[in-house]
Amino acid sequence: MVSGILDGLWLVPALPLLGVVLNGILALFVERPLLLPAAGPPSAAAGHGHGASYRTLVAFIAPGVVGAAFVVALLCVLSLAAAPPEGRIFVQVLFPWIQAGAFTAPVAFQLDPLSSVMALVVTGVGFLIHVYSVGYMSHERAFARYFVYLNLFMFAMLILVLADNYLLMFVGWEGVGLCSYLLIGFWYEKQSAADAGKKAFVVNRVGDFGFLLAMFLIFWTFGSVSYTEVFAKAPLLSGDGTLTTGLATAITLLMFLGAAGKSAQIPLYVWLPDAMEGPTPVSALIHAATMVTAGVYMIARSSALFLLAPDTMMVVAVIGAATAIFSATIGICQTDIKRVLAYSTVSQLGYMFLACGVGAFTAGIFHLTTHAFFKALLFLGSGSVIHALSGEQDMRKMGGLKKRVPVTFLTMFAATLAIAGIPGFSGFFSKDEILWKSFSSSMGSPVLWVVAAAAAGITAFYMFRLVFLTFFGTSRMDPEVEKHVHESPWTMTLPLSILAVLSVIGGFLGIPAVLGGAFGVPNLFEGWLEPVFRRAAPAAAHAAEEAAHHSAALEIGLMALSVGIALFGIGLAYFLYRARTEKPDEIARKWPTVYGVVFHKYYIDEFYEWAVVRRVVRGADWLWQMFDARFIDGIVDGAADIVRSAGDRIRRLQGGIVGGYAFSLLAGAVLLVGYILYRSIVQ
Amino acid sequence: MTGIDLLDRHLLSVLIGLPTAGAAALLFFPRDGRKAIRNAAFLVTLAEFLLSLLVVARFESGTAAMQLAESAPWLPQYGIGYLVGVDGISLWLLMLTTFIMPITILSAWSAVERHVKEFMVFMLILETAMVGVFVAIDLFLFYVFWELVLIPMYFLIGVWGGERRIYAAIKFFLYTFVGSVLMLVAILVLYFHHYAVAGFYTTDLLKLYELAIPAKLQFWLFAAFFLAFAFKVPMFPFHTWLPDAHVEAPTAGSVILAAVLLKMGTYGFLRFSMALFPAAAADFTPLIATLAVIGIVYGALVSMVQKDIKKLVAYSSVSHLGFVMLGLFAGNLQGIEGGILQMINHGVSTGALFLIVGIVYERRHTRLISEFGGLSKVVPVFAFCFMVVTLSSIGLPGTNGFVGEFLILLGAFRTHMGLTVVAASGVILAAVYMLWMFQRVMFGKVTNEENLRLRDMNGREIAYMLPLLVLVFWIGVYPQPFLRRMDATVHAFVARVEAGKRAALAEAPPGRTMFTRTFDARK
Amino acid sequence: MVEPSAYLLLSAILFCIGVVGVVMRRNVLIILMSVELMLNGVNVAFVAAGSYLGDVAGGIFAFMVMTVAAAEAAVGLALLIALYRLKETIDVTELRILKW
Amino acid sequence: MEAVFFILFGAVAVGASIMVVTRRHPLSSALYLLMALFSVAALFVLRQAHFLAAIQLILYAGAVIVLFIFVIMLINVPEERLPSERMTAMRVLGVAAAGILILESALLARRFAMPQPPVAEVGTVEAVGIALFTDYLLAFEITSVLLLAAVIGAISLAKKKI
Repeated sequence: MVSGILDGLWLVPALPLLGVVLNGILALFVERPLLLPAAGPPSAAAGHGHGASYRTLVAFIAPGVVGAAFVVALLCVLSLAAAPPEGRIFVQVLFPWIQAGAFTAPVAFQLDPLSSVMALVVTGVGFLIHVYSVGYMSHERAFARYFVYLNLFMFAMLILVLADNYLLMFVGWEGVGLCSYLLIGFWYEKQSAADAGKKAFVVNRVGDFGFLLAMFLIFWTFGSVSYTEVFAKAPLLSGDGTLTTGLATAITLLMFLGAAGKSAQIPLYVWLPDAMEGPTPVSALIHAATMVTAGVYMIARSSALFLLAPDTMMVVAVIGAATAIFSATIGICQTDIKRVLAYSTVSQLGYMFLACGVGAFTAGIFHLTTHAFFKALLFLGSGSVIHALSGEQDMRKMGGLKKRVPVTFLTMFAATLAIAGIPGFSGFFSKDEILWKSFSSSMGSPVLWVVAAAAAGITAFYMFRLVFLTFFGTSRMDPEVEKHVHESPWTMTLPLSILAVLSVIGGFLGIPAVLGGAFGVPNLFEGWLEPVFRRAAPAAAHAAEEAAHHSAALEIGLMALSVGIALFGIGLAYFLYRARTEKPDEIARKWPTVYGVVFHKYYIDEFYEWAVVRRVVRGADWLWQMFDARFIDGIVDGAADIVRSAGDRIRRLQGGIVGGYAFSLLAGAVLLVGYILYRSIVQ
Repeated sequence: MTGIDLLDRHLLSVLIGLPTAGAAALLFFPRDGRKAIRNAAFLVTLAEFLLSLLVVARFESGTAAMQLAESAPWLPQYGIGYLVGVDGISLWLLMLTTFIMPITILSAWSAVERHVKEFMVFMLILETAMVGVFVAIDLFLFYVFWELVLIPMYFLIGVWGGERRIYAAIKFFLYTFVGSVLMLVAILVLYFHHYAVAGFYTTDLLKLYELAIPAKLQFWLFAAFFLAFAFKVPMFPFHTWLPDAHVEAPTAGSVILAAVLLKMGTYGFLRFSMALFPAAAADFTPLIATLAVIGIVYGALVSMVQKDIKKLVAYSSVSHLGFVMLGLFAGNLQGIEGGILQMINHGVSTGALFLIVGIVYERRHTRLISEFGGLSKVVPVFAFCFMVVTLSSIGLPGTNGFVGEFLILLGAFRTHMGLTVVAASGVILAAVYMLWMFQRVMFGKVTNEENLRLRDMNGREIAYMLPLLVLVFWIGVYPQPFLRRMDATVHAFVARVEAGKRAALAEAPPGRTMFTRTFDARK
Repeated sequence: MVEPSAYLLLSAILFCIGVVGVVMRRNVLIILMSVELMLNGVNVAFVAAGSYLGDVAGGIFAFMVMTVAAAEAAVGLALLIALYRLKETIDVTELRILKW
Repeated sequence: MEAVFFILFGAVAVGASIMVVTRRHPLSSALYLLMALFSVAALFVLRQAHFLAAIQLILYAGAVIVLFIFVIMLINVPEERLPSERMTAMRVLGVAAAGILILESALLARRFAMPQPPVAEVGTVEAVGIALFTDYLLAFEITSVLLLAAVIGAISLAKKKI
């Protein structure tokens, strides 16, 4: 067991929380009064006037705490790495959280290779994006509020990845959902932004519903929600028949529902494109690099359970592959630069799920890591473009920016090469690993490979379409916008550059054995994560071994084929958007139906609106108006009305007319005497 | 020294008596001295709260017995005594009552301008009655307090309420009164049954617990108690008085109604229905759990389409109380502890929501959602509080709502899996209706000119909101102090109910449903 | 020798005629007179029963009834005057302020 | 002998009573009432209740009837403003009910066989006087309070302004 520096593990989530508190105080007591309408007409001066000093403070605190968290996390990971592979697990219990009878869930953090990868990615990329945000949001009036949310997000995300039990993970899980809600709706005065935030939260909640139920099943099956206990008991219980395949399938399918909600998989992906209403760094951090990958992390974390449910694995793989190609096709027709990237993110997440579904968890996590680099970079780059163009997001109004924003162009281009899977760039290694595993794994199939490879080709196509439309060709910008085009400040370009370097070289962490083996370079990434998956599930190791049965030649051949497909996609993009720029419109005119359907994202949003939202609202309205107000209250008020009208009739006997009273007196006397008479006769 | 001793020995009686004594003292205040009246009422409730903290301090969490118990003969010839005490079930409800009272008094500071003296007197009498309900362990004493609650509440709604206050007040009164009359009949039956079996009359609850009641009789007694408590909770489909009462009641009334009065129903189920008639409770469980789940989903759906914020919150109460009922009738430790905790949570969150609504209403004199929009920009502190309370109501982890809902669903999942799946969908719906409302009120552009001049929360309002927010996070992050003090009692409770259930099963062959068993037995 | 029941029957008839007067008439004065008739009917029964049973209580009760009747007539007529001043009518159906 | 007088005075009493309730003008009613009261007084004499017979004459004829007539004269409602009497359902029912009541009473009365009288003098002034001032003293005194109350009540009601 390792300790020492690891005892400071709690600082990793605590530091961002400190940032939340400090920035929160600044936001509430310094910034809020400046923003009130009563404080005068809104002016940009608020940002640079007497409030400027607090902004500097915020600009130091917010990235500072995240940077510090990164350093602490790095130190912890290094100290963890010092231990032998089998001992690389560290649990720190802070305090008991919920205890009721047999149920107990402490606030406890667990650092093992898997969570350390996540923690480093989250804090590292998070730090860069915080720095970037300082530049990007410099004109924003609610500067401190933004960083409060951003720090809060870091806190929740770190809870999610560092938790040592499912319940605490769920806390982070919902916490990031909340921050996503807050940040998407950051510009809440914009109706679409507020709507998108709500949509994200609600769709996520549908997933959380699955997660929650999965957690109940886990507790009542295993008697615990702690990872260590659950994974240790899983083989035992499955051996003695308590944990049947059906039960395992139920648990994992419910978990996958949760993962699909968070990681925007079919059918719950609809919120992610709308989430682009948030500020661009938020899209980069939450909706590309970190939060949306939580689902992948959760499945990888629960690999021990998933491997017991082959049916679920197949569902995960199929949904992953389907999402990958489905959203890639939508990406082709989008014109909003951020939406293209959003659908690309959904598609790439599909790859990660595909990897998990075929049992290649390492590959999934590896792709998660490289994707965090290049997709964050792409978003930040697009943010830089948008920043340069004074907020313009429509690619049809860009073009020829190559010279005007050189750093942005170069870094984005590197990221594009990475995502397209050009050999040598990070995306190549990770994506190819997934492709190969989906083909070779005992749970994979050639069909999955074909789908995934096709999606890779489409990805290369639309990414280069994006680059060509944005940076090459002639300018289609508004003249007014064009005048103000400028390269971004260093706070923005520096993170871009760092991420670009990572996007290029990040892949060398996990060189596939077939390539690296020849040069004696080990697959560092796999070696690092291996204890986690082997400990959790010997079966995974088994699957990996099976993959090794395939020949190296086949692997190299498939690799070359996929690169070829990617190059074809790039070539097609060049042909359509550089060489023959009139062609795309022609195609759209030729097949208006197909184009229209794809352009409208297959009308999925409209379908949900029609099939779910409107039905539910109408049904609820009916329940209220008819059932509640008419039926139940009808009975209640009806009972009251009967009493009242009966009373009204009886009341007339007491109309105040003396004769009436005398008459009832008389009637009473008649009855009374009659009764006495009757009794005397009967006796 | 002796004074302290005396206080210690009669702590609960002091808690019962203090507000009424305060009310009596208020009667001598000059009618025009509103400020003095408000201050005095606030001080009384605050003193009551501080004294009640002593109860927590003296409370031993290791035992299931009634603590700080006091007994005095009252009508000895009828076996009726003045018996009070607290255990793990009633402790936090008592605390919730004393905690929420100073807050409501503060909230009524400027909202109530008419008949301030009468208002405060009613509030204080109400507090006595509510405290009495939770600490009484004599059936007769309980009934007296139970009915006493109705009177001040009736006036609070009927006098200081909104436009349709008379309708709402009468509906509230009659609805709950119908139930309590049935309960009275059941109490009398129980009373005479005890005499027939044990040979002496008593209304001492602890003695009645030991009474073996035949399953057939249990069925009818449970049914009578069920109606009384189901009306109060209110369970679907007996809930329609709630939206009316809430909407028409003044803010302080709504807060007390939501925070404490509804809990009297759920508390009654726990303390009386389930504990006295375990076999019947087992028979009724499927029915009640189903109604609870219908209530959860139904309340949520109906909330969604409300146009009036207060009505929305009222319907959300139906949904939340459905969770509580589901937890109680899960019949296991997790469910019941979750249920009790959720009672507190609902008191805190929904109480706070009503205060929030009250704050806007006081400024704009409307509660229609369509009248608002974009308030976030104008009233930031308010927005912050509203956000936290909304999230707590949704049950976001880290806030109190989550801990309660989680434990309830966890417990209920064991016993009613299918129903719990449906109930868990209420979690989704809660997000839909609360966030939608929040968005329509707080987000977007300020479309209504009047909203631009809205004042943010003032010091007094922040002062009464703050303790609620603290509690939201406290229970959310560290619920142990609350849960631990329930453990022993709930353990014993579950054991007793289980034993009772087994005894009844031994009496009638298993596999019979509630109705067949009851009606077969009559042949 | 007259049967006691004859007196009782006569008493009942007088009483019932009085009742009919009270029920049928709208003139307050006549209603008051009818009340006197009813009381007289009762008195007949009292006196007859007292004398047949040889008990002085019958007479005493009749005496009491007479006293009450006198008081009633006095107060009733005073009320009538007061009412007539107020409403200018002696029609009992118009005097409905008994029920507000 | 008693039977003859009983039938005679009984018939007069009933007849006069019917006239009381059927006359349109209250003055006629009052005079018929006087006749009915005389008959009742005669019936009292038949039952040897001399004291009550005397009281009946003095009190009713002397006081009550005079009071009635006095009031009738005082308020002096003109003929045309006397309340119009119509037959309504309730009235018919009232008469019918009264008829039933008489019938019932008749049947009931026949069932109460009274013992043959031990002829004791219970209606004389002496007997009543002794009873009043011994056994029934308290009741007698209270009667005086009642009358006092009636006097005060009548004055305060009838006075225009107090």
